[in-house]
Amino acid sequence: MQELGGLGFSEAQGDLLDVATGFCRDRSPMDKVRALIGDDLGFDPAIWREIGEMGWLAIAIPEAHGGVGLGIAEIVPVVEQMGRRMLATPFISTTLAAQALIIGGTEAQAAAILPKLCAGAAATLALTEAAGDWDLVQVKASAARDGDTLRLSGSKFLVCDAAAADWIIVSVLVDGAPSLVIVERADLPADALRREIVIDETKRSYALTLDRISVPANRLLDPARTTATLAHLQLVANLLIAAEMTGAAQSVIDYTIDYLMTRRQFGNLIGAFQAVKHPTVAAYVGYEKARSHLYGAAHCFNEQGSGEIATRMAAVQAERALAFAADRSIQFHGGFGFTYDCDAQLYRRRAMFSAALFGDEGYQKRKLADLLL
Amino acid sequence: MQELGGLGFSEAQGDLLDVATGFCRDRSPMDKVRALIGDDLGFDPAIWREIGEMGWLAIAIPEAHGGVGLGIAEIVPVVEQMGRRMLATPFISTTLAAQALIIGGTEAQAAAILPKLCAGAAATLALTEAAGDWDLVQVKASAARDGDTLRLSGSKFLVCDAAAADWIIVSVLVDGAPSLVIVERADLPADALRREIVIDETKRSYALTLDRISVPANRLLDPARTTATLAHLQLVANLLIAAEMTGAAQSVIDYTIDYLMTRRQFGNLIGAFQAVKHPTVAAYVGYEKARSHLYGAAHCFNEQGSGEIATRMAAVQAERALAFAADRSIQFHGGFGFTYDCDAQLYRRRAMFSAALFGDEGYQKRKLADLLL
Amino acid sequence: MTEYSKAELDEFAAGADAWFRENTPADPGFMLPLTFMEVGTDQQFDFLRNWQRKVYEAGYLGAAWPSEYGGGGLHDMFQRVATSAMRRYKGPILPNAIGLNWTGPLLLDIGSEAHKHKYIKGILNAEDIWCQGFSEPENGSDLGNAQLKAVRDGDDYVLNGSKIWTTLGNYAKYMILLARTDPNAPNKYAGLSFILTPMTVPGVETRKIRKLTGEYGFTQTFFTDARAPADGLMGAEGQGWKVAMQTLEYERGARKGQAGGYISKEVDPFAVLKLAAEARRDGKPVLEDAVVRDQLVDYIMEAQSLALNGQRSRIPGLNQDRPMGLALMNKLVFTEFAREVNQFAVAMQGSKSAYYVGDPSATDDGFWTRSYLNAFSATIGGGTTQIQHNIIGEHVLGLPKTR
Amino acid sequence: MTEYSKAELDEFAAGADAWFRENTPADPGFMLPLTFMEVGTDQQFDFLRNWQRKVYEAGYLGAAWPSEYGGGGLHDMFQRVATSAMRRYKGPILPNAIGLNWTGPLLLDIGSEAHKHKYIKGILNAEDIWCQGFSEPENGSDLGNAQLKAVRDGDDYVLNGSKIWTTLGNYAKYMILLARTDPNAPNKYAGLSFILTPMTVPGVETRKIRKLTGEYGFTQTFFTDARAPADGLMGAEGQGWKVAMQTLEYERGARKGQAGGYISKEVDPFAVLKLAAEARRDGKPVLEDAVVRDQLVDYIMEAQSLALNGQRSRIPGLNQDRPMGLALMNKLVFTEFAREVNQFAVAMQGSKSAYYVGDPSATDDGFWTRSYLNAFSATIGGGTTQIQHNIIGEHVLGLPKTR
Repeated sequence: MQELGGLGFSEAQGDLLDVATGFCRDRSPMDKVRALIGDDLGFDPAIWREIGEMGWLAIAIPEAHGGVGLGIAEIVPVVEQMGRRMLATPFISTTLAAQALIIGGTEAQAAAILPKLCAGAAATLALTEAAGDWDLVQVKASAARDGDTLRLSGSKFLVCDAAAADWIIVSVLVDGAPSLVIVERADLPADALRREIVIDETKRSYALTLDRISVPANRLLDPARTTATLAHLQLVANLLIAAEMTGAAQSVIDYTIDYLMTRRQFGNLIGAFQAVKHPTVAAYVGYEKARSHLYGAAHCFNEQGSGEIATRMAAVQAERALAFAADRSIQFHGGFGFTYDCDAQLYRRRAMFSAALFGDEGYQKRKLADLLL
Repeated sequence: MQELGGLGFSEAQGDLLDVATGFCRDRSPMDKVRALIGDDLGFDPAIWREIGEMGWLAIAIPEAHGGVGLGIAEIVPVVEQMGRRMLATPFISTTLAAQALIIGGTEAQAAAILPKLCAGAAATLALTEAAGDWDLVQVKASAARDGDTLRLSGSKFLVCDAAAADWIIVSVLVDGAPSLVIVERADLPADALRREIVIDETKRSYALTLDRISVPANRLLDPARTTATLAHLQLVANLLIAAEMTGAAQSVIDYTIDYLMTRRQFGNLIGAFQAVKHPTVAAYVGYEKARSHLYGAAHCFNEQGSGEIATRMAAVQAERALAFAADRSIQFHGGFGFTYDCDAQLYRRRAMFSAALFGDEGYQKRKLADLLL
Repeated sequence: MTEYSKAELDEFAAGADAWFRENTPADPGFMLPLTFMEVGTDQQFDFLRNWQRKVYEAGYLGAAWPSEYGGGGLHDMFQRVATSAMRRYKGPILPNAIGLNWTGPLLLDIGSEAHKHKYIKGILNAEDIWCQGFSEPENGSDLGNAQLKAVRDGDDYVLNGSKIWTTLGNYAKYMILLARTDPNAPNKYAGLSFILTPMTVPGVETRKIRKLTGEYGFTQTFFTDARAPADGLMGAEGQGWKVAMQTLEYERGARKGQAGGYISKEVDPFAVLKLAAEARRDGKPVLEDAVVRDQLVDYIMEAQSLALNGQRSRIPGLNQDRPMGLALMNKLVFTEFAREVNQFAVAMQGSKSAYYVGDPSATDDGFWTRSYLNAFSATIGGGTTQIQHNIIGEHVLGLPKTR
Repeated sequence: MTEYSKAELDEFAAGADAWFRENTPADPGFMLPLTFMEVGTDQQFDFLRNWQRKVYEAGYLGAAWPSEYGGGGLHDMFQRVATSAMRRYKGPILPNAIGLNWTGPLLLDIGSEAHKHKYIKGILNAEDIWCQGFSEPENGSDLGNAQLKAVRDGDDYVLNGSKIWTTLGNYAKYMILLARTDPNAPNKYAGLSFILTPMTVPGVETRKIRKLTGEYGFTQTFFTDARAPADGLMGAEGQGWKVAMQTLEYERGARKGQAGGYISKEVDPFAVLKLAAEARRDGKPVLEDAVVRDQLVDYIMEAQSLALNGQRSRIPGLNQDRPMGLALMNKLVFTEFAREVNQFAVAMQGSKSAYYVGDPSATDDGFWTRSYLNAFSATIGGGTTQIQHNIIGEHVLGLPKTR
């Protein structure tokens, strides 16, 4: 039988949870979330600056590179609260790029870039391709060596926050092997990025054309660690996205309850009808399970075996909880739920987008079956 | 895309449905069903005689052998009503044995036995083995040729109604190939049959020890048709068991509704609470779907391809409908539902037993995936 | 209904088959609505309105409605074979849903001669689009509580108030309106009247409502001293609830008499197969995944359940215990199935499920995601799924009313 | 709670681990109950009662209860590590559930000095088995409507009426009884009192009830002019509802103070793996079936959800928004999970799922089928799953009461 991990909660997690809870609530009321939908950048640079100043970007970066030297576990409460308030920033993208450099970068790359990320610069990953496969080693884009230069070709999709990123870490085949290479903003031809139309209008992602991009060979991350880095990135991404979805699940349930406590039909508040009340309870139970899995995964993230299991379970339960809670929220809001003005759709769209990035419930469960059985 | 069958209802089906509805209701009230639980034989020979006299056993037997010459479709309404009232008889077992002889028997065997079955004699099949595999060609029991004699060895399980059967048609390996052989009551040593303890106390099944049983070689069914016969038997069995479960689903829903209309809690009939009402509606919807699939399968049973698909769909939906309706019936009867005196358990047990005989929902769905996709 | 010979029917069926084979339009190059509730653009509306007129003029719509009012005057079987032919060639939906499926039958059953002569033909040829004015902002599921005021003044009713979720409200020429004519009635139901109301008179304004899909669909309709002729009254004053309930029975298929054709496409789970075959996980087609296959079997079975329920509902011998059961559960089963299968189809797309309508990378231009979101219009509108459970529990199973 | 050093705790933990390693009994050769509600035979009862006494005498039960009444007088952490050790070695359940988990804590919180001295020790050493008398034949979920009459007569209450679903009723020495002392109270709740009642006095009779499993389990208890000492009154007359609700909070884990150990086994989905590995379909182990594997993952995840919920419920920083949520949902999640996973385990057995307890061909002697049927005792008893949804919806989410 496979050992499963437990749950713990560090003091640092507690402190960050408290701060993030207040900050995200204050900075990201729903009217602001909706206002940013129409904004091309999609987030408020002032808030992004604040986040940098608070040192949240430095949390999991080693002290040697100007970071705080804590772990992914301490990032989880921050992202959970961002998800709860739908606070849009390149925080997850930048954190993932930092992890790529920490695990897979050369000392020179880490030393050059990580301090800037601590200071508030944005970065992102470009791993997804047209086939839409979540297996990150299925790479078709490539980089051809030309002396000391790498000439990239192919396309990447769902490159989150690319327009705000100073660095994009791209997966390409070099000499037939999956590799990671750093592309700087300055390397991008004018039309290299195309903003994508995605189901979650609060998110920004871009298609990236690699043709006509050339970078020096020293932009390659350590080839020996590519596979390990990609595996690590998939787990970190799934954990942080699970955190974001779990926070969103809490909000959409609260949002639904507010309506059930104000809307009357047949002379009763509709929350009094068991046909509405009991599924709402089911949604709430699903959310609490998701939160337990989330902090369990955060706690044992670095453990061999149980860390991956816990992370994938957290991703499965977070998606289930948010998708179900938001789906029922649309339904229980009745006619209003069918309108664009009802926030329920924002959460339902969030669930679809989040599940699409690094593996949905079905994908995670297949991985879990092989890990557990 | 795979063609799916439609639904029709013959005049003969209508007539038989009317007669069977009244007969089963009158002959099998629940107190009688419960009384027969304590009876070793498990059914009322007088009622079995009546059934023979009404010619129900002759329905699908060719006129050449004393039958009516109708099809399986006309047996469905009869079995549906038997299941509805939990009327215990060897009817399904005998029908299956007759089908084995019609499809796989020699002319001599058919001529010798079928007329007696029309007249009301009982027979059954012995196909299941210890491994509990539903793939009927997975046979380990065997028959060794010894001149004109076949010496049987091995064991069979879940041989329904064996104690009442004059003939048992057994699957054995002959010269390494699955074959069917007719064993007569007189061939059985005293202790060949052991009554089994099964979850459905209204049913009778037996373990059959084949060792020390010898029969003349002419008891072998046509070897060339063994595979086709086993395939046919699995479909007929699934269709008739689906009919039985569908009828039972209707009863347990009616039984539940009666309680919801009489039991009061918190000053209301409990049927007024949506937490009870809506799942009961779901059970009812499941039953109506099952009945549509049942009569659809009966209608196109003999069609290539669509017949098998419709039959397996009917089996899946019937099991789902009965298992869910009975499970919820136990729950909604509250404390009384947890007692032996509440009939809900009889239906839940029936669902478990029925699913075990020739393939449960999961098994059928895997077959359907290969047939449909 | 008039008598007919099998030969006549067969000939008619052959004609219908030939006509739809030739005349069913090809893909117009823009997305066509799956249901009448999804008509969002003038382009879509004009296309569908022309299609309905064409079908009617060919004699394959309203074939069983009385000829003196514009129908075909044939036996119901004729319309049924025509509808089957329409389905066989996957023709677009008919847009004048409320006219064809509930206003028309209502008028034919309880309308005056004048009503029938005035309205039936326009319903069939899509000249006169109808909408329904039951729900109000404060009263969605609780229709009996409708508050829109109708005050008799000479030959008119003067209308003040607002109706919401009006499908096709911005195209409709008439509305079937549930209004309160007597605020002091002994109970909320007794104060209601049912009025055929023109939408093109002064004081009637419609405002488009933006749907969760981001598109514009139905409207809210505002009445400010708008005048509706009193001869539009259906039933007597104060009988509005009874007439409205009868109307809902047509909507739910519990009463017959619809003009024929269809107003929403059947969900085809086999179309999801295509997605599953295209999407890849770990380099393999998702369709090879046994779990996905198992779920596809469920959806194919559910589609077959709906088809078989429909066929069985026409066989009295198989509906003896609860005759209305199959008819009353159809809306519930169909609408929830549509929501679920479209949701599943979204999940089949792997990372491409991140895209939406308009992105070049989107699978089928976001058709499935939009369909999933649109599916709520049917699980909410026309009596929510929760209300449908009450209806079946109370009217079919005889369970007590939920207070 | 008393202070302690980490060293003391570690030493205690080591001792507990060693003790349970040595003393946890081997399989007795007959089926042991999974929960205290399944104790069906004297053989089972005697075995479990001896086990509880042994655990108590070793100092690993009631370790955190006050020493003056028979407890260990230690900090709660000591009992927690003892219970963990008991779980680690999969010890049998403790049978005196109602004493250990709700009567005991209730007495310690609001009982008199006399009550504590009289009852606590007997609860811990299983000398005095306790049962609960809340439900009545006509009032299962609706406890507030309890009708059993208690009339004050001198120093006694004279009891007439009946209680049902009394777990361990035939072994119990005492019952916590919810009785009606004032039939004319302003509302049904105000007429109730909560009385510690002896089961061994004249006029108290128990009748065993046959369970859906075919076995005999709990009882119905009949009171005919039975006399209970008035000093058994908990709280004042008329406060019975309040005391009963407090009791249910211990039962639901919403209040702490239980003696420790466990009264029901955790469901272990990994045990189902064994079945799936044994059963065969088309000649292949069911465990190779991707659909079965997918379902097993769900059940393992659900077991892990329960474990993680339990751990998180003890971390205040992760329970700030709805502090009672995790505690109040535990019963709902646990009992439904048990029903579902056992039902699934039955289905894993292929054609062998036809067999039941006692048949030589039955898998694990019918353990799974019996467990599935027994699981309803928990989805129905102690507040049905439907009632649990109301409790969470109203007390945790603040939704309006269902009338």
